[in-house]
Amino acid sequence: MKKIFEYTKGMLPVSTHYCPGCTHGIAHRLVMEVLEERGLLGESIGVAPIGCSILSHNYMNVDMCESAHGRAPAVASGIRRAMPDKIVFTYQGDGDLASIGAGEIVHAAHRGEKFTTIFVNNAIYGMTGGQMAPTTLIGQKSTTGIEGRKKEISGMPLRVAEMLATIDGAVFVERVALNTPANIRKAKKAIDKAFAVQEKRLGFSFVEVLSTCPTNWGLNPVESLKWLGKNMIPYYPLGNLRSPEEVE
Amino acid sequence: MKKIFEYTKGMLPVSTHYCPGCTHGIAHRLVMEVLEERGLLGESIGVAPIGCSILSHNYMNVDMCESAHGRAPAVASGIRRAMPDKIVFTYQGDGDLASIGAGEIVHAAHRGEKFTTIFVNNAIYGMTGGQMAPTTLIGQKSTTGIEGRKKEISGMPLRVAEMLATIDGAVFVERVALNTPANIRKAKKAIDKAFAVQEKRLGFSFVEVLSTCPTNWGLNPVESLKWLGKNMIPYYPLGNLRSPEEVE
Amino acid sequence: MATHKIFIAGFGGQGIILIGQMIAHAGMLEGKEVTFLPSYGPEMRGGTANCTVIVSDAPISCPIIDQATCLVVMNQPSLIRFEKIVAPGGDIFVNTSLIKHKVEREDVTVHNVDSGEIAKELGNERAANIVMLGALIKHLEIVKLESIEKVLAEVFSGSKADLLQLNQRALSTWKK
Amino acid sequence: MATHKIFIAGFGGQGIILIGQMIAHAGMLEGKEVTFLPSYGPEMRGGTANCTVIVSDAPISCPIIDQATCLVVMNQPSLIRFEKIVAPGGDIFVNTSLIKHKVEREDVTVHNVDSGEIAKELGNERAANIVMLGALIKHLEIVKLESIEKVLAEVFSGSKADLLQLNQRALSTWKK
Amino acid sequence: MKEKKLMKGNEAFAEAAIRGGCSLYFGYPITPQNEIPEYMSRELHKVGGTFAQAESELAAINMAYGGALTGKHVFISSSSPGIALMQEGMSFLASAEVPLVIMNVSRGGPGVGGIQPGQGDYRQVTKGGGNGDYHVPVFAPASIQESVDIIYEAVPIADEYRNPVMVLVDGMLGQMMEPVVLPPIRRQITSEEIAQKKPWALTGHKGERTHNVVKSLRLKPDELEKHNIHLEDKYKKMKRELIRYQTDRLQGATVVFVAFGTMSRIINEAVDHLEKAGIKAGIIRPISLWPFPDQAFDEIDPCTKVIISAELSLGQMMEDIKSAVAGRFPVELIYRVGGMVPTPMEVADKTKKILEVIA
Amino acid sequence: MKEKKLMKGNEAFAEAAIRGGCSLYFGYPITPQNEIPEYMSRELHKVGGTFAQAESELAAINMAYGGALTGKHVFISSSSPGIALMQEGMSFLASAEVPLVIMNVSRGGPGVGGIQPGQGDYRQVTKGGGNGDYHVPVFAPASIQESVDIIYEAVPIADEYRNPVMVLVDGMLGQMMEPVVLPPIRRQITSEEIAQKKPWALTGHKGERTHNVVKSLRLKPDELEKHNIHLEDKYKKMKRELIRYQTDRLQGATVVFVAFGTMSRIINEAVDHLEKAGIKAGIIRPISLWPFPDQAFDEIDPCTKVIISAELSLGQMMEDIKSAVAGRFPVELIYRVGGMVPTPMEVADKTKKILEVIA
Amino acid sequence: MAKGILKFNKDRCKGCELCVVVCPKMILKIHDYEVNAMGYRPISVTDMDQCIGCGSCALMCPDGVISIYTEEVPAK
Amino acid sequence: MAKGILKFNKDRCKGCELCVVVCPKMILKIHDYEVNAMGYRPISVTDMDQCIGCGSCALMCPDGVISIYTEEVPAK
Ligand SMILES: Cc1ncc(C[n+]2csc(CCOP(=O)(O)OP(=O)(O)O)c2C)c(N)n1
Ligand SMILES: Cc1ncc(C[n+]2csc(CCOP(=O)(O)OP(=O)(O)O)c2C)c(N)n1
Ligand code: SF4
Ligand code: SF4
Ligand code: SF4
Ligand code: SF4
Ligand code: SF4
Ligand code: SF4
Ligand SMILES: [Mg+2]
Ligand SMILES: [Mg+2]
Repeated sequence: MKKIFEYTKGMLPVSTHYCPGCTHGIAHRLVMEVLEERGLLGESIGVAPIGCSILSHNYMNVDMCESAHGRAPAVASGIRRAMPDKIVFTYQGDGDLASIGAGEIVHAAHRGEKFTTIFVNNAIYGMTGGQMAPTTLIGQKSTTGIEGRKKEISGMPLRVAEMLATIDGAVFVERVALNTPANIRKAKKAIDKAFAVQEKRLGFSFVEVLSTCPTNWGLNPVESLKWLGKNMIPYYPLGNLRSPEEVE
Repeated sequence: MKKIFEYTKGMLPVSTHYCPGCTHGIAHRLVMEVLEERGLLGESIGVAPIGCSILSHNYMNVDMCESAHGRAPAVASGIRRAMPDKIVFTYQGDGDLASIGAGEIVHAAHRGEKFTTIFVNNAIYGMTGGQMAPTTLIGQKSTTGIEGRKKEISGMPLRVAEMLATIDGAVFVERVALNTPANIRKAKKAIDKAFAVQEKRLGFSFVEVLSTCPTNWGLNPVESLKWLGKNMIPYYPLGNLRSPEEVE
Repeated sequence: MATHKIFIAGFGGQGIILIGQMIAHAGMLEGKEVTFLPSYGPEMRGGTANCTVIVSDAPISCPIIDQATCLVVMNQPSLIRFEKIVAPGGDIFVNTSLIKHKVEREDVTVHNVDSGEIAKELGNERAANIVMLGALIKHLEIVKLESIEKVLAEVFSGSKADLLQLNQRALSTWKK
Repeated sequence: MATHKIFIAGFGGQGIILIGQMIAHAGMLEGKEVTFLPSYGPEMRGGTANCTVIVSDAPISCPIIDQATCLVVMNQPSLIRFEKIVAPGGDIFVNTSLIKHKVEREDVTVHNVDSGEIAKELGNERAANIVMLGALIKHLEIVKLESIEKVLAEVFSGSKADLLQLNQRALSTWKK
Repeated sequence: MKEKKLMKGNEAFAEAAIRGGCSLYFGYPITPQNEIPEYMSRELHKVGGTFAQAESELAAINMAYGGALTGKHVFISSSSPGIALMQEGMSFLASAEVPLVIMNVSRGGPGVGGIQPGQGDYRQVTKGGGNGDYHVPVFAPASIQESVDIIYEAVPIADEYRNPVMVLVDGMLGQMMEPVVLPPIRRQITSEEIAQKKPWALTGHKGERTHNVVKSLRLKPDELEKHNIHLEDKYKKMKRELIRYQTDRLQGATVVFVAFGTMSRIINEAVDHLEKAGIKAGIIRPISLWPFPDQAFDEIDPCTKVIISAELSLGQMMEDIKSAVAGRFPVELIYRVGGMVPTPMEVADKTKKILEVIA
Repeated sequence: MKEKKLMKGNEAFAEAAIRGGCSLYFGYPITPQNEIPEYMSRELHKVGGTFAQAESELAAINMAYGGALTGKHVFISSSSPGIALMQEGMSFLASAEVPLVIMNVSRGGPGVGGIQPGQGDYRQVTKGGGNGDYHVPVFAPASIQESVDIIYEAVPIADEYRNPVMVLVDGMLGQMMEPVVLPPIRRQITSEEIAQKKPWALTGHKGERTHNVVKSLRLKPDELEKHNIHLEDKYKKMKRELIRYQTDRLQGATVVFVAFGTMSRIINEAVDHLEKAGIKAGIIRPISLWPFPDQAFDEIDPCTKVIISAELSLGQMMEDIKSAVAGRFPVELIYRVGGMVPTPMEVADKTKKILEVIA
Repeated sequence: MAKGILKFNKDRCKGCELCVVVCPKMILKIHDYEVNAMGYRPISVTDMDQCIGCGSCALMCPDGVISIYTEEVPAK
Repeated sequence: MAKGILKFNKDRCKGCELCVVVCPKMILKIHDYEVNAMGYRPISVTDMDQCIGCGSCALMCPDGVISIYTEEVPAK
């Protein structure tokens, strides 16, 4: 019997605490598949954020630490400086990375820190129960904006990938989505390239992953995929924003 | 006798603590000239940063406060929300705004806070004695980089105006310099437009002002102007990056 | 000095929190001391919901309980997880529409309430919580039925007024 | 038990800090207790520089002084600002090349040292600080001249070795 | 009797701040206080106020500083690690003399810890984690009703002393529901009142006065010393005027418990258990944690054998108790931590053991 | 005798950390400690280490956390308001049990305050400003030599307890020069030693062991309680093992001064002045501020009339002294703040006045 | 066409139906009555023979429930 | 050409020479011997008649030392 698909050894054989249909699980798997395929599971150190994925260290079969809210890029910078020969990555949500941790991610990019950030943008604070994030779409409802986000009060949603792509040290920047098998395949390719960039120590690499939060969007998992495709992708266009020649 | 030039009433009649030839003094004057000409001195609330200009409240004839290092945009956001009918501005250095306060400035822009930021970029930590800033140029010497900034260790200098211009709420973004009378005239125009944007409550307005720090650059004031023109402007190109139609 | 310590558990969307609050509210209307404490935070993830209600004639020290006088379980995992919380001699109310598992404790009184089925018969499966509430009140007399009815009228008013009748029926359907 | 509390002031670039450190260094070489404390932070802005050196036979409690046994002023604003810091009976060394103002205190000994001019004659105006140091040492015998000479040789070594001779001369030029 | 309403703690706290006259709220999500920003986002604009979600706790306290230095009343809230991030800000506000009401709905620590109730923030809030000589008065209510009353009162207290004031509860009080009588709506401060009562506020000088400056830096040591002594005078005044506590059954008590907040409720019941077992127990309930009610300990009956600090922390309050007791009685500790809460029975049992050892 | 070198405090501190085996430094500019990052930027790479300038103090402590969780030795430094910004981080590191040596070259506060020496950070560093039950041992040396020795020793202490350790000096010690004998160079920890002595460190599991996790969150109360008690056991051990202090002339002393750091140097001289005036004075110099040397107070001669806390702060240490003294002696305060430093004579005069009142 | 053989790790399934909607053959279905250890109704396949081993279901599954094998070499 | 008349607030001058280098007429000069209250050698003008009132010096001065007036209407 030939294998077409098996769950990666990068994921530990336990159930996750994520809600049914939450695409955090897919993002986890893709990162671990890439590290497994590149033979890097034993060489990697991951940094978990504050957010639903704080417990990602229970699932990812690499050495990992938790980090204070938003500070994962600083922690990863410290690890990177201490361990020049390892693979280092952060896995962060949009509250963590785009809100409280905006300064840290900008400066990881600015210094061109040679690690990889997987930015799981689900347009909401998942863990704390659905408050408005910087990435929440106009009109999207949240527990701190029950009538939907309004531009006059909260501004337009922050496009993090576009912002970071203006920074020289962010040598690889791509936005992907987890709403269809085809997009998931592309997402994996982007994550793979991001780690290729890191293996070559070319600079900071960044993949923004559009993801769902059925629980706080108030939609079922299948509706959530559709909502992502219909509402998030138009505002957060998919595609590569920066890529060094070396990995093309 | 007709007046060609008189010192603005926006500046209080006292000597400043700035080093001889430091162009902070010019930036102060331009902001105050604009506010005086617009009749806004009595309607304005300014936020001083941590940096050499922490004492700007000793010189600017408007109500002012100090703010914790890097947090001026948060403070200004608070004032703005409390006082919708006033003119609010921050005056910040590059250590303050681009380093420790990167998160706050990004989010003032993100929320489209209706205040104005004057960003005095002198490519160095002035007050603390010449440490490397995020804006320090490659090769430029500093007390934490005596051999000059190196890309491999510290990344490329951060172009803040370009970064903020990707954010929707930053409706006016321009970079100017204080190295020649002509550029000073342009700088004043940009600052004037920034306040025009604020008076119309169009969004966040931002002027990056390339400025000198003779003391920590280790140059005399005149050499400093030349150094700015020769080294800073090529890396930090002058010009408008975003401007709403309403003020064109 | 009667003190009822009620623990209600099920999954999100079953109206667990609502009936807990209603009991507390009714208690307050009767001048009793009441506290209501929902589970909160990430422990809710995965769709479970539970809450603690205390109704007492004396000031209530702590809204967290280690033993309940009464447990209401609306789904099977909740029964398995919380069966042990009931004090000896206490009561367990089981939503038999969703729970096939048997209560293993022998030192408690078990009340089987087919609340899901009853609600379905009344025309709306989602009223199962109110059916269960009715059963609870009738058995244990924590608060008066009138108080609960008052609260019910308040809950189902305004945009939800059209649901009032159904729920009034749900409340009163269960017979001991 | 002799304790010298020396306060040196002038503007940045006059080598104020250097001569202060040299005295402390020489004191250390002689086995004395020494502390050196420069002014720091934004108060340096505007180009002033000053420092405190204490040389003592006993442990030194505090490197900050309220009264100096000796004041060295290299420019006019420093004289005006710090004249009052000298203890009665103390000494003031005045760089008369740059200071026209007269010392007003009458309870101190004033030493006029034309250090700028002397240095200029020696061929480098920037050696004025070392001329002043020489005068100071000769007058007050805080440390031995040999110790200072040792330190001088250390300071002007390597890339600065070509300046040693000049500074040696500067150190010894002043005659009481 | 005024109308009672069954309210969730966090929502009642927010409503109390609104009724107290606060028109500005800046907050960042953190469990177990999320219902406060959520409530504010729904309700504040209805009274002409403004809610803004900050990008972080650091930003929140600095936004609050900006709002409050215009003379308006500002309320903010967070939970333990979020409060840690506000320490620089608190020191700054104290030094700049800007009033503010801060609510800490605390959780288990240290670090990220957990989200269940805890009192491990005692030191963080009473001793301050910001730099320099400053204090923030801290009130620790034990019920939703008391919380509401204290928040309401904290608004004028902060104004009077021109200093931040903190209200500390644990997550349980934030999450539970209890009947509460809400205070009347206090009118929001007007520009005229600001001009009159807060001449220091930044409102634009309109060419009518010299410009106002709100500041923290004082480079000259003598100036900074003067300012420090001025602040210290205020703190001394607070020590005289802001101490709040309750005592109960101290007369003839063999054991006296000291407990605040949630823990004090458990102690109330534990005392009944002990009484049934023939042991007389009294209670001191500090309501102000700073200033700490030292004088309460003078009311203790000399016959008392032991004082027990009952905490959801590892003896943090015990230090203050020891200092107040000054060697007059032995001081022991009963605690649970990490979100664990003892039952009254458990406390009673532990107390008996302590008494056995002492006797 | 080893060779003495005249060194600026800050540079000596940095050199001591390097010689102590630290290979990583993360810092952000702040006066009066800038010479530390500046020195590190020049020197650390020469010993194979890395200096990185952080974007803020918040980032610095979190970078330090990242560096230290790989098992390497990390040193960081800042000054008062910068330390306030590190409070969340310190609580996090303590909870995650990651060792780190932190230097606070403190200045006058509160808020931005001033840049002259002050001891107003006493509470901030000894009581902690982070959330939850945790402690950070704090050592307060009084000379550059002692600072160097303590920093050198702090590296293995942090490792032993898997906890941050703080060294507190004021700006004066950082800025002044004094002769110092530098300790020998301690070899940096190797990967093999990390694997052996720090099995918890994140180094990549290489497929040879289960993955390591360094964490702070514990959602289950019983688990978090267990962890808290485990930490508390360490803190108790620290209290037994890390107390450091010096006493002098306590025998027959009428007055006993308690002072640390810069202030203790002034007191040394004040004691001489008093002796000349016929007043016998003794000194307790706490070196560890946490754990506070309570037992030193048992050495005080019963004939002593008064204990005086001499501080560059407004009585912050006095609280700990009172708790240690437990009512046995009256405790008074002599202070200067804001960067002002008293002369020995001034202290002697104030002491005489205090004695007049007491007698 | 390749024939896919699916294996389910049913105890991890949360019944989210993401696999169901992406299957081009519409052969996946949440189980009608089975309940797994976590209390969810797990995934099941209605007609394994129709599976073309395209992998979409496994790609889409957030919980690592699905493995896919084939016995044949795909006919091109 | 307009004729400019300069007034200096000399006590604020820090002798930085920024005005000196931007003057198209090269008529500004740091004073040879005067020292102001702050201890700096202040600005002076060598030949006021040559001043065209272009304003560059005042624009460039960081310290508000220079005011410029004219008595004539510029001849165009
Ligand atoms: C300092 C601090 N502030 C706030 C929190 C509360 N908190 C926990 S998770 C979270 C954000 C979660 O949102 P996001 O980063 O988008 O991750 P998601 O859960 O959506 O994956 C917040 C604000 C915290 N733990 N620490
Ligand atoms: C929290 C905190 N960190 C650090 C400092 C020290 N500090 C004072 S000014 C300054 C930066 C000055 O640089 P910049 O913002 O570029 O202003 P400039 O002086 O160059 O105008 C710093 C880091 C501080 N006061 N507070
Ligand atoms: S709350 Fe949202 S992001 Fe968090 S696990 Fe549930 S669905 Fe996923
Ligand atoms: S240090 Fe630099 S920025 Fe600061 S006043 Fe002097 S020249 Fe200007
Ligand atoms: S492999 Fe393709 S065809 Fe087979 S079950 Fe999965 S999605 Fe359907
Ligand atoms: S197999 Fe996976 S995708 Fe399909 S329902 Fe189960 S958990 Fe969801
Ligand atoms: S106005 Fe123009 S011409 Fe006259 S002095 Fe100034 S720069 Fe020179
Ligand atoms: S630019 Fe101003 S401060 Fe500088 S020399 Fe000219 S007048 Fe003086
Ligand atoms: Mg999110
Ligand atoms: Mg700068």
